[in-house]
Amino acid sequence: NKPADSSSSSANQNALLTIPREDMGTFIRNFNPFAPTVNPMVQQSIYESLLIFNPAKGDTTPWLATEWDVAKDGKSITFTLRDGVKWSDGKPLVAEDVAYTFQLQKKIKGGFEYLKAVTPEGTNKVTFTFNTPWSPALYDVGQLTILPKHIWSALKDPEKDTNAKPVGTGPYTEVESFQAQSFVLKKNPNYWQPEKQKIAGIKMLAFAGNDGANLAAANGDVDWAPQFIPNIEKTFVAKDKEHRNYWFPPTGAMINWQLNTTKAPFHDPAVRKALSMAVDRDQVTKIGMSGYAQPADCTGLSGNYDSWKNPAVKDNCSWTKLNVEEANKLLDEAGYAKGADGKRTLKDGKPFEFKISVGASSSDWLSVANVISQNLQAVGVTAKVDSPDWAAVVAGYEQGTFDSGIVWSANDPSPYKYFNTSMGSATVKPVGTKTFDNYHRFGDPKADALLKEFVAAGDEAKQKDIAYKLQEEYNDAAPLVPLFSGPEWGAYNDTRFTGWPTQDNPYATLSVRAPTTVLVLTTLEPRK
Amino acid sequence: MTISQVSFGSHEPVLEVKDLTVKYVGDTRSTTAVDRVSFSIGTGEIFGLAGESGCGKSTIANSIMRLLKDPAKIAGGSIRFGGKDVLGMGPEELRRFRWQDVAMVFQSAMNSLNPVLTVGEQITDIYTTHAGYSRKESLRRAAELLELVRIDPVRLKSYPHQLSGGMRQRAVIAMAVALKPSLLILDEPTTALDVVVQQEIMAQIKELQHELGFSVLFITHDMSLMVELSHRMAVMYGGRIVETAKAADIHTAPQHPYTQALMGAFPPLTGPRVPLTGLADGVKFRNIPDLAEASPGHFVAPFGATAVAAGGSGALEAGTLEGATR
Amino acid sequence: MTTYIHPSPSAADAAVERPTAAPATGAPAPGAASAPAPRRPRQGLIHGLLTNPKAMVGAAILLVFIALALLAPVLFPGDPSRITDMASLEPSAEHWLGTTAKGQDVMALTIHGARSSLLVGLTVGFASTLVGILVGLASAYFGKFIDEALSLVTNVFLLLPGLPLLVILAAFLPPGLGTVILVLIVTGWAGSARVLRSQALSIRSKDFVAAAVVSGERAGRIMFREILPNMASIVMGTLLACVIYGIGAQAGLEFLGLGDVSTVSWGNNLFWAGNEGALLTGSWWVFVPSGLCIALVAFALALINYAVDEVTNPRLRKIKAAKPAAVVGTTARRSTASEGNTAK
Amino acid sequence: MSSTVLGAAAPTAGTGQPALEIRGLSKTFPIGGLLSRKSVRALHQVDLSLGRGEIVALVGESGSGKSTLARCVARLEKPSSGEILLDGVDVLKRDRFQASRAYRSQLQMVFQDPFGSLNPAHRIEHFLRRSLAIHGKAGSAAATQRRLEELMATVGLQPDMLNSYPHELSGGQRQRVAIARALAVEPQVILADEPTSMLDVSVRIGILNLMRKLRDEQGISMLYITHDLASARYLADRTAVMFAGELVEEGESLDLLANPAHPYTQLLVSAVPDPARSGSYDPVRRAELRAAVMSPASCAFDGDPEQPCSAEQPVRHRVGSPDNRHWVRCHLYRPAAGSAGHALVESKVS
Amino acid sequence: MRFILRRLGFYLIAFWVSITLNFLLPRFMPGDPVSRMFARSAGQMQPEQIEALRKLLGVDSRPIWEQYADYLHNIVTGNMGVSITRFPTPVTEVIASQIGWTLLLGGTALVIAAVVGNLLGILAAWRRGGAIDSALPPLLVFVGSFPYFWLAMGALYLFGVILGWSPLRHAFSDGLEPAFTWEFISDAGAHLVLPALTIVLVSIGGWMLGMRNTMIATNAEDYITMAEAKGLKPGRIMFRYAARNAMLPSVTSFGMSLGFVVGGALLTEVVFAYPGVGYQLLNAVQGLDYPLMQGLFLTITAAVLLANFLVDIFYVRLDPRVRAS
Ligand SMILES: Nc1ncnc2c1ncn2[C@@H]1O[C@H](COP(=O)(O)OP(=O)(O)OP(=O)(O)O)[C@@H](O)[C@H]1O
Ligand SMILES: Nc1ncnc2c1ncn2[C@@H]1O[C@H](COP(=O)(O)OP(=O)(O)OP(=O)(O)O)[C@@H](O)[C@H]1O
Ligand SMILES: [Mg+2]
Ligand SMILES: [Mg+2]
Ligand code: NI
Repeated sequence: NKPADSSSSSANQNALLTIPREDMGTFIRNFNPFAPTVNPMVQQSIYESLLIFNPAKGDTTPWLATEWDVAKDGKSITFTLRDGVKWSDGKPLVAEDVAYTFQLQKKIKGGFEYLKAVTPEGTNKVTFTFNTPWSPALYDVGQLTILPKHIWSALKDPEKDTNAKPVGTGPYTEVESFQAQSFVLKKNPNYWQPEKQKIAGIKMLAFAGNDGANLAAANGDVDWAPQFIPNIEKTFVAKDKEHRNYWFPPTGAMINWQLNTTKAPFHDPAVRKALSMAVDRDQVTKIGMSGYAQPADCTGLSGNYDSWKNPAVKDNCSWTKLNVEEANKLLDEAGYAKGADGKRTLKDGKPFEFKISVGASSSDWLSVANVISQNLQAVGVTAKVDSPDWAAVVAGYEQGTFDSGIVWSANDPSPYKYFNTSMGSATVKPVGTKTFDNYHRFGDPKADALLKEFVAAGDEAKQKDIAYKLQEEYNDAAPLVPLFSGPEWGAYNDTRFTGWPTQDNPYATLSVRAPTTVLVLTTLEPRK
Repeated sequence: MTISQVSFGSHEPVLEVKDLTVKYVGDTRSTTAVDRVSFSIGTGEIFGLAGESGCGKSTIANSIMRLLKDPAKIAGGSIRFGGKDVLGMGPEELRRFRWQDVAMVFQSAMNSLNPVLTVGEQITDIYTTHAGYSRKESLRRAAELLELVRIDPVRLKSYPHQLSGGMRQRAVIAMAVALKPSLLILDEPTTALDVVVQQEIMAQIKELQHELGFSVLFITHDMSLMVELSHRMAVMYGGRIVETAKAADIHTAPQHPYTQALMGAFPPLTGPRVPLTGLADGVKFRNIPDLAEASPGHFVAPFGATAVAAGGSGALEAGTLEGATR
Repeated sequence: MTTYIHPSPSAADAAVERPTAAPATGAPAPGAASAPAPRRPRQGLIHGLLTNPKAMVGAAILLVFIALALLAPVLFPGDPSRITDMASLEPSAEHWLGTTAKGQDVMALTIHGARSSLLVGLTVGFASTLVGILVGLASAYFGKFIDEALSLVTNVFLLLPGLPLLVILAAFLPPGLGTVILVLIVTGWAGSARVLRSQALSIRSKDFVAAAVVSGERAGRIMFREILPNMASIVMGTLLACVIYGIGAQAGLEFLGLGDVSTVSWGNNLFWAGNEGALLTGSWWVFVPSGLCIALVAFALALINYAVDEVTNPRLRKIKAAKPAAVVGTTARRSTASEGNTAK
Repeated sequence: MSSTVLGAAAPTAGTGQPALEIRGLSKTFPIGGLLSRKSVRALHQVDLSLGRGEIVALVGESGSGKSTLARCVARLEKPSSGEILLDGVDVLKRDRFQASRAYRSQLQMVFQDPFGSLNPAHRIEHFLRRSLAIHGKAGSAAATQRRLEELMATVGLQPDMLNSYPHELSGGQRQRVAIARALAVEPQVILADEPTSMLDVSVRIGILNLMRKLRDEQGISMLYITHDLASARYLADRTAVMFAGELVEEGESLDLLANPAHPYTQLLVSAVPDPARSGSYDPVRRAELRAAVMSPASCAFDGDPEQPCSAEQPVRHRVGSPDNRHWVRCHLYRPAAGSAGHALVESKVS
Repeated sequence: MRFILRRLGFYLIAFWVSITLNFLLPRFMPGDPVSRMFARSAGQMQPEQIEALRKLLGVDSRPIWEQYADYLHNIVTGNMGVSITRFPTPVTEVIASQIGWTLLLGGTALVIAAVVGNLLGILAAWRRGGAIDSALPPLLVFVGSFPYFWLAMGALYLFGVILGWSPLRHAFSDGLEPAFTWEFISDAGAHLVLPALTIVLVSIGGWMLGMRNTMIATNAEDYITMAEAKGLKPGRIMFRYAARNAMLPSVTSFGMSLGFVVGGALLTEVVFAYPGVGYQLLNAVQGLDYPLMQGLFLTITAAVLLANFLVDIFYVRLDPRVRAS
């Protein structure tokens, strides 16, 4: 059932949208959204959220909620639910469902500390009240997928249920022919926008790694390829230029090189900046990310936040551009002199040497680390790439015992979390105490004040203003060395289905794990 | 050289070996294990073949049954059995010739039973292959055979390791006479056994021979045993026969120094203790000439007058005894 | 007496197969005891190998690789994994084996890779053989309780599923060649210990050991001067098998990304080749050399091993196909065999 | 042929304290697993003494325990019970099993298989040199070299053979090397376990003659283990017959083989092929006898279940004249009427 | 019988040692499954959820001996807990869903390699210097020298991608439901060919050479000469006398291998996207999924021991000599 074989439109009408899942060698029949490893499509095509933020365009689409009101004091939001939305078992979606979902979520998975109460008002209105004004809340609560109370409240241990026959509001909810290596999701018979269920169903294929999935993509066996494909022009597109395409918008999280600021010499911003200047980000993205990623600038914000970026900062970046001369100068000035062999020494006389830790399984980041290590030779600094298992790497991060490492960062619709976890003192823990976000352990009182203002700011314009200031602070302090915006991989083959998001029509990204995925699923249609 | 051999039983020899030469062809050098050996065995005769270890006795036996394996090559001579040319037989003919015409009890008969098959299976194999009997009939006959060598037929179900060495040996002897062959080759059938068992086995063989009337080629290096058992015998040395005669003649009047040494290696059980010398350590004979008749029916390879001296190295005349001490 | 190219115990991944040799879990194997008394073992073995074409071909291949490994810094000075802009070039006069997607010279990677692969292989080989010798000799010489205990440990290690153990160990130890070597020794010694023990046991029961005891020799001397020299061929075989195991298992681990990704070795070259989609992009020159090198080295070692078997066990020596009965009566075996085959 | 009659025994034989004395030696081998209680009784209450300069032959069928006895005495095997006295000292009590070099410098062993008892990895020189070195017999380099050559001469080998490897030697030569190795230690006692059974008939007699020479010239005592009665008679002063782990008869070799008293000895003697004597061998009789003797219902020394003697300890009966020191331990033995000998209780087995 | 009891005792001890190791090993690994999961999600997971997840997954912080006692208890009762990476699926279910394919792939490959390899070995030894004996061993040794995954990838690329003869992935075509129909069985068979073939290619040389060498040794045994002297048909000598004895060591290795089949063919599974236990284990290790890791390890150990035990029993049938001891 290769797509290429079935070009006739009638065949396409019945064709299943075939998507590989590259990091699950096998599927287990478990559609519980609380599972640590959630089956694909559970939160994309089975359950839906109140609204959908599309980072590619920066717009927000009302989904299960048609509108929402943020209170003036910023301490509550009221959502109005869409009329006529039904669960796939025919029962209507009610405000109780939303309230129950959050109750369950807090109980099982925690989070949402700022949330005081979720109060249903009638059947179609639900109000979220907060302890303090909390502006990032809109997307936080708005993008959580909603579960049916009538099903989940009947379970004794909801977190331990495999939810084998999920009931959701999404477009494709009916699990069929479930096998360890593939399963099919068929149309939700009670979908609230039946006119958009244009494809017959979704088929997921399991792969134990990128290689297999890439082979399937190259061979034209799948319609959508959301995994990393090396040299995509040659391995994927070239085989069928007419139908194959890819688009990697830089809307992923910022990938940072984090330096442990509790250790000398990384406590010195000049050193951090100098090291950053020594890194050739073009080479990093080209080698490490096959040229698919966009080099970072000194706002530290990824492509996800283009609209939030402070032009004054962005256009005058110095320390995120390659400048070996300046880097050398900065280091010399900071007192890390080069020896006769061209190698620098620390103030205590030890050689300027440290490790870059990356989990062994992340080969792309390993390449990044290798390029950085190679770049640093030019400024007389020795960086050794250390690549044990991720578990060991993360343990070092959490305890604060690492030297430096390549890490992801928060990626919310609002930049609050990024700045909070990169500069907020509240997230800093002493070395030896576990932390899960501010690994580099950097706190900045100025940033703290700004962050406080940010959460209290009710309207977006004000938030932007504060975000500008945060970027200035970031530019000064260089808490992290931002490398590049994580790209949202995505490639497709439109032999059988058309209507894919593209750079010209960025209604969603090509990710299959993002909230926007459902937008794609409801836009695609069989080729006629 | 032609030797008008006197056969014991009838005038027609069952087996005639003429100028048999066998070589072991090695990577670097070849050894001639059997060198122009001739002898014949008459019907019902027990013919003994004696000689030190490695002189080629087993090689002769294996040649007769065409059992030689690489790197052995029959380099010359002929073997005739009842008039048939054994060396010229085709595979199928050879297969039928084996065991039906000539059977053999191997030197290490105790190890010549397949350890994973029962004794019964190994005996019935013979009947089903050669006589085409049914399994049941074969089993019945196998039981008879065992009784013949005084083993309880329940032992048919035993595996070889469950039998004592002597019993295994007897089982092999039973197998050897299963098809009533006209010639039985016994290659040192008792060396690994203790004297008592040895005697038992030999008694058994004598009895069977008496009953079934086959000829026997009896190989051993135990001269006393050989003299006791065989009618006529040959003594081998280094691949050659050095003396052949009636057993009694060799016992009473061994002529070749090697034969004398062999006879002298066995202290008697009776009489006074007399110092014996045996063959001096390291003494070797080389270039042994063909046999010559010393007295009627008694053939000896000529040897020089210096034969007994065991010390002089040096030139090797034909028939001299070389006494290299190394 | 046994070949050391073993059936894959897991029937799965030959790459991480253990050097399990002679099976014999306590059960007597025919021919196991039939190793002929070696003729002056050491000299004979060396001489035999020198005249054995298989051994010579194997040794030649191996020596070429060792020479290349030693000369790597001279032939390709500098960091072989240096990233350049000349990405994915086909083989050319400048880059004999082309370049990787990161612009690294494949030839340099391959030749530098020999260093770590051979180092790991040889270290693992020697170390596990050494452990095997110590355990095997102690087991065989002291017998009784010591033997029971050591055999138990050996058998437990043999029964532990090798690959899972490798994966787990490799994952939790800090990365580096040292870890890879250690892990491979931990999982690899038991096979050699068992083979060496059974051989030592058969030599232990020889009269010359008893004779040494009677003449008053001490235990250590008996083990190392009397028993060990007579195990030369089996030690050699075990060693070669362990080296093959080491090289193959290292490659397997590294291919899974469980090795030390920052070293240049054949396994890592293949790991990166896979990551960069060398096959998908048709960059065969990235994928082929390291795999071929592993195969060639393993093949060379297997050839030598094969030759060791032949030298110590003349029966295994190749025999020329018999010419049809030029001499009267070639071997009976051959004639019967051919008949058996035509009949079928 | 010469008709010299050999002396019955060496002059020193039987005088004074025995060189080696074995008292009540027993050995059982456990068989089966760790939990098994099964065992094989290989030796049971063996008493044997070896005078200075005396050769005692130990004969018996295969599996009767001859080698086990030798191995126990050589301390390759730990006896289950009993005493081994060398020069009157109980060596088992004196020090740890296998530990004593002093004991080994007094007692050496020659093994059955000369092909197996010389390590193929070493030169001949190594064996002799080690023996000298271990027991402190090595002097200066020149002295050692002289001693090595002397040893080679003693066993009738050329000194240039010292540089050979065992596989370059014939069986007889190897056995000579094995003997030289034992001699290097200058022991009082040599245990020889079937030293000729693996050798070619033609060289056997040479080894026997060598052993005799060593006794005569160096006064070494020897335990000669064999199943070849004729060679025992040829070589040994005394002969002891072993059956199923026990000694059943002992006496001056000539006398014992001329007048075997124990039925088993008679059986053995009858089984030896001797062209000069027509065999009177009866396999049926032997089988019966063996079954009877082995039967647990009957006394250990009694082939006749009708004549139980379990109440009585087995006794030694003297046979013939006292000079012959010939005794038998079996109730089946009945002295012929009118014969001089009477059944005397010589010793009781404790 | 006593032989078997003795072996049984050994297996019990070996089993205990392995399960104890199996208990200890994961606990020496740094990090815990939750932070591991967090790292793998690379920003997708909220840090606030970590503690809750810890609680949910029951990451254990009791004293180690208590955990050990619990662990032993669970093993006895067959309760292997709930997988962490596949939460809330019980470990037994995860394993059960994979083991069939693992056994199919490994078992098929093993049986083919062993049977064909041994047969070739028998023939080669029987006709020394013949075509099979001269050509095959070096060839098979050479093929067997290739890293397994390399050969698998090459084969997949050549036969799957370029020639299109073979399916590229999975144990059967996506649309099918496992059933006892010809359609399904032939489809599963087609998917099995390439993965199994590569395993066979790599391992067959070992079987063949092992068998060949034992067989050559066996051929020199006296009982073979005796069988020839008896004038038996060559086929009978070859199989009933020679091969029957030469087979014994192979049987032992076969038992070992049979047990290890359960461990899965990790590299094959990864290359061919074949479902199976091997990949599951790698995943468990990388996700620090102790329960799954232990469950798999336990299954493998038990299977290895069981297979060995069965072979021991079978061996007793094959080799009457063992019965005596
Ligand atoms: N396979 C072989 N390869 C090379 N030489 C061999 C082989 N088999 C036997 N020989 C040699 O052939 C000669 C004769 O051997 P054969 O076995 O016939 O002697 P034998 O008289 O039977 O000795 P024994 O009394 O020990 O059985 C010996 O010198 C031996 O070394
Ligand atoms: N290590 C052992 N374990 C168990 N039983 C043994 C052991 N060694 C010897 N035996 C048994 O002890 C008995 C005596 O054996 P021994 O070797 O002493 O006999 P032997 O008289 O030397 O025989 P042969 O003449 O065959 O050499 C035999 O029944 C034998 O099976
Ligand atoms: Mg012979
Ligand atoms: Mg003995
Ligand atoms: Ni009595």
